[in-house]
Amino acid sequence: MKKIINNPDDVINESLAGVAAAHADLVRVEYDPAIIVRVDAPVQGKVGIVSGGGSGHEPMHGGFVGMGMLDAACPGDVFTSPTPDQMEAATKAVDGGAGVLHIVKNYTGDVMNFEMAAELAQAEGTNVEAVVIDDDVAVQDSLYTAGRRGVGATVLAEKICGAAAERGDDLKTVADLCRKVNANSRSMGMALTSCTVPAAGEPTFQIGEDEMEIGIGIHGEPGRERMKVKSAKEIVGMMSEAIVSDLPFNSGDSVIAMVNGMGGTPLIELYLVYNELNEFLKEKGITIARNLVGNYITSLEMAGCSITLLKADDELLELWDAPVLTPALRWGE
Amino acid sequence: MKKIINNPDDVINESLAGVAAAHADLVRVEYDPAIIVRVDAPVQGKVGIVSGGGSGHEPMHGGFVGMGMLDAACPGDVFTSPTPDQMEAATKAVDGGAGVLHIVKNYTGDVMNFEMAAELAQAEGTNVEAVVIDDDVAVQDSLYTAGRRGVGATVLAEKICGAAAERGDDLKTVADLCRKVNANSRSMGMALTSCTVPAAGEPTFQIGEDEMEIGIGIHGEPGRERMKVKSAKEIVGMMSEAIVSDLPFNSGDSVIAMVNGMGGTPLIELYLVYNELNEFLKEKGITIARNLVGNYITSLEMAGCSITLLKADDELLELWDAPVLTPALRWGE
Amino acid sequence: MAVSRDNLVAWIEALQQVYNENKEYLTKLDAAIGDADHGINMNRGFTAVKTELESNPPDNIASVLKSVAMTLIKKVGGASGPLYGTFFLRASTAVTGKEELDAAAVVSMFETGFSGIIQRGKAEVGDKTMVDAWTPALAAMNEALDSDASLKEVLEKGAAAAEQGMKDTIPLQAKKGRASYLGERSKGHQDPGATSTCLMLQKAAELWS
Amino acid sequence: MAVSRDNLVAWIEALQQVYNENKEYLTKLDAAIGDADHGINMNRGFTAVKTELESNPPDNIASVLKSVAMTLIKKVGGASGPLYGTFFLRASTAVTGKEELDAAAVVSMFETGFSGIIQRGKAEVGDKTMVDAWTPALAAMNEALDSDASLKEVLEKGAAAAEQGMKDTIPLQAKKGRASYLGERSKGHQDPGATSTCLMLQKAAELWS
Ligand SMILES: Nc1ncnc2c1ncn2[C@@H]1O[C@H](COP(=O)(O)OP(=O)(O)O)[C@@H](O)[C@H]1O
Ligand SMILES: Nc1ncnc2c1ncn2[C@@H]1O[C@H](COP(=O)(O)OP(=O)(O)O)[C@@H](O)[C@H]1O
Ligand SMILES: [Mg+2]
Ligand SMILES: [Mg+2]
Ligand SMILES: [Mg+2]
Ligand SMILES: [Mg+2]
Repeated sequence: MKKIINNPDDVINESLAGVAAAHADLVRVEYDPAIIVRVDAPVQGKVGIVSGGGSGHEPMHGGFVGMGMLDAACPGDVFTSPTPDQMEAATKAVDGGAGVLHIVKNYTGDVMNFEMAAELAQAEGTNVEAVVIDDDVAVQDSLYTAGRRGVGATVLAEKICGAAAERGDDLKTVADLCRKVNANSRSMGMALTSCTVPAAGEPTFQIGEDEMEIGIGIHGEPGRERMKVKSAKEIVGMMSEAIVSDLPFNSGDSVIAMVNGMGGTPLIELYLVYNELNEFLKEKGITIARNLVGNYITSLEMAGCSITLLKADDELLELWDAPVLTPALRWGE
Repeated sequence: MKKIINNPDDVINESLAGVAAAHADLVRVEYDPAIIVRVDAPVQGKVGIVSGGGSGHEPMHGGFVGMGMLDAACPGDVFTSPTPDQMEAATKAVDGGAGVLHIVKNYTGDVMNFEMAAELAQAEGTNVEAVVIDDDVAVQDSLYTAGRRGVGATVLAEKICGAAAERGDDLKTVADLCRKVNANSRSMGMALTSCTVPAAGEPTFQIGEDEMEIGIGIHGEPGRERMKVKSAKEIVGMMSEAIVSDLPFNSGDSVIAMVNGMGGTPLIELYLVYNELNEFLKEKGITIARNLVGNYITSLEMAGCSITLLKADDELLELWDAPVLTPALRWGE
Repeated sequence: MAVSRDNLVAWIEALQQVYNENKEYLTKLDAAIGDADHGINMNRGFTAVKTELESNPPDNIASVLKSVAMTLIKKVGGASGPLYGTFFLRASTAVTGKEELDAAAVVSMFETGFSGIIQRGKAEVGDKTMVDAWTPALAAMNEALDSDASLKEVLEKGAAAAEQGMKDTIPLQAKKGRASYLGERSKGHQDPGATSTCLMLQKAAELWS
Repeated sequence: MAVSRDNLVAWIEALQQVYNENKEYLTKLDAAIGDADHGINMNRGFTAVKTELESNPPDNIASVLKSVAMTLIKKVGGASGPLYGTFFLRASTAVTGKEELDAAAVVSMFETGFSGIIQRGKAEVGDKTMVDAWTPALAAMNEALDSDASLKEVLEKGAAAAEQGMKDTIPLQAKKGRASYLGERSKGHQDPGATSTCLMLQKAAELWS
């Protein structure tokens, strides 16, 4: 294992200390339990938005805490859902009297821990709604299984719900918006290499020098299929076809598109992927209204990328364009 | 070689097409010769700022084209200086009558090609000044050699000179500022893994599973020393000590600090490095006034990081804080 | 024998060692069909449990179980944190006020704890989860109880059935938890959570005899 | 023999093949002490040169050299682009108006081109650059000219001296170019630019005889 770290057990706390030192103007960090909170939280009268999940997906979620996006993030251990006491502390810290939305990625652990936290917070009088994000088309959806995973749509939901909360929407409206974003989003990822969980010390999976994994999860979970590395055009074609046909996205649709790096893929490749995606969608008559290209929801140092599309309407675009001021995403004013 | 690309020969053009599609509001891209130009260039009466260099360092330089930073960037082949005709075209495209500053990283190729371009542009009546950036303390400086390499300070110089040009400073003032930034900046990098030039198809260097390279260049050039991987604290200590003692930076100094990822190192590690740097500087009585943590000047998918410090004064901080609106860096307004 | 508070604590402390020794093994199993952390999670959880029991020793059986539960809930995260946490929390409600547990009380403790796992995780037999170890184990233990077996015999039957259940997860396609994302590809691998459950029961059978 | 326009073009086109065949070799040399692109650069440059000569065939020696120069300047980049580009640009000024080049004219062409390399790159002998191949090669060619050797003999002496100069770069510590960043560690490796120069002269010796 090659990482620039000290003790594997200290990675998260020491990285959080770096976040605290680098972004003291935007966020404050608490360590026991670990949460990253918007510096001016709780904002009175505003719906608080809390998300969280395993660490190792930076900048998500901590990098999205700030004006116009999250009020707090709960960083779990690497690839492990945070614990209910973190979520409860975050919920309390951001409760400005208008209730708190939990944005939860659909993983058994995340869902169960957030459920326990919501029970605890509600018992103490905070109004909590939870929305579960499940946008990954690589996974077969079914009533009888854990369902699809939550991936890239989480970033879009956090941005859009953050903007809605900022303009004063109430909890139900913000939660409904979150459900709307989720219902209209689809994602798929792929990997060229594995990642290595610091505490595990070894790559999560082995993959040949000429192989790639299509449909990979953001925790290095194996995907749909292992195959020989294909061209960018073919890779984007496979992923986009799966995404577009699932919702489905139709000719005439306008979308917010995210081309996301898994952590170890350079920007030059992500823009090349964006170019292929743009061409692919053009052929289908789908227009990209807004885009994000970069590392937003990563898997440590994994090489690979994911694509997320959200069917956009005027309301979503207006919220997308609203100002945001966080360590990892900022525009507007 | 594992990359998400089509033909290795098309990587740069296809990636540029992605940039053009993703950021049409900020930049326009020309292909023959290849340049990335601010969408509203030339800005009449404003000093134009052009930089450029080999590709593979994204977001530098193309990601820094836009209001408050570069007017144009010239992307060369991967790790190969761009050619004079690119630089000449960029210079012409951004000449708003107040002259053009070339910000050149100190590599033999870059310097010679920019020299030829300046000769060409001046012959056609554009006033050009060139400033060569050479901030890498890993390399021994000497009158009899090619001198130090230009690395991280380039990003800081582009931001600060861009702000100065935006507020209306004349060419000499902007160029002097660039020299001031360069004179007060020092950097050093390290790598855990090699990068692979797409056209070469193989890693530039071999490095053992337990080794790192200290003082690496941004083109995978070997560094000062190969050694066993050390802890983050030791790595940051070695790099920072070399940086701080070179200028030197003294107790009481205020700095702009950049912790930069080489492309394959996840953000969680970069923040951990920033934490170590902050601790190191605190002990020396040096204060970080501003910071950047992320991938700004990369070496394709290389795992590793670099540290850049710039001794700051009120003027530099004011220019640093001035608004910037580019694909890769944005704040203010 | 009957299980005292100290026997219970000895078991829990032994589990810390069990999960420490099996950290790599459980993590490897999880790498194949999950996210390569189950061993790390269990080890982190039980290390914290042991520290907490040492610094704040609870004085009776129910409070020991409750302390274990709260620590697991706080320190583990993931799927196994709430599942094992809820298990111990529920288990404690089955033994409130008891100073010693005979064979029937031990089985009832496990059974009540297990009902928490079901309620929290909503998995069924055959979903390729820890439920596939618990279900046959509880059936075997109840059967042994019915034929008046000793605590040792009851636990050994339970551990053996858990082991069988654990092995039987290999051909299954996962329906719950992270492994379910793999669909068909989850077949051919042993479920990590069923394995950690089996280790838990084996240790009880070894110590409480 | 004397070198005609067509002989010149044949040499340039042959160089395209030379650099194509030696692309990996030159790039490997550059990987050791540079940035692993010298072979790629030379191959890209001379491929473009060949295409340009084919689509816009210049009609005399000087304009052939100028066309090569402009293409290299535009297509190569890096250090070798301006260096070889300037070399051909200057070389063309030495042969303006000539229809054929005898031995003396060929050496004068190389010598004038070389002065451009010196002016552009400011390297000295011993700095571990292409200058270390050109300098002994020009000395050997001039010496051969003085003793009235044939063009073939002149070029063979030049190529041999370039090869020796190229090998002699191995122990040197680089003072110019990317390799200079390595300091002591640049010792023990052959300079890629000296190698591409040697290949250029070897091909001339082979063809112009
Ligand atoms: N819904 C569920 N019900 C019961 N057990 C489950 C459920 N989901 C997952 N598990 C168990 O949890 C184990 C994985 O635990 P762990 O790796 O610690 O958590 P995570 O999957 O969050 O990384 C699985 O092997 C499985 O036995
Ligand atoms: N100042 C200089 N003068 C002469 N030759 C030089 C100089 N700097 C570099 N070179 C030559 O250029 C070669 C490297 O060329 P190349 O790899 O194509 O460019 P780059 O170093 O920009 O990647 C070196 O091996 C050396 O022979
Ligand atoms: Mg996990
Ligand atoms: Mg180069
Ligand atoms: Mg797991
Ligand atoms: Mg080179």
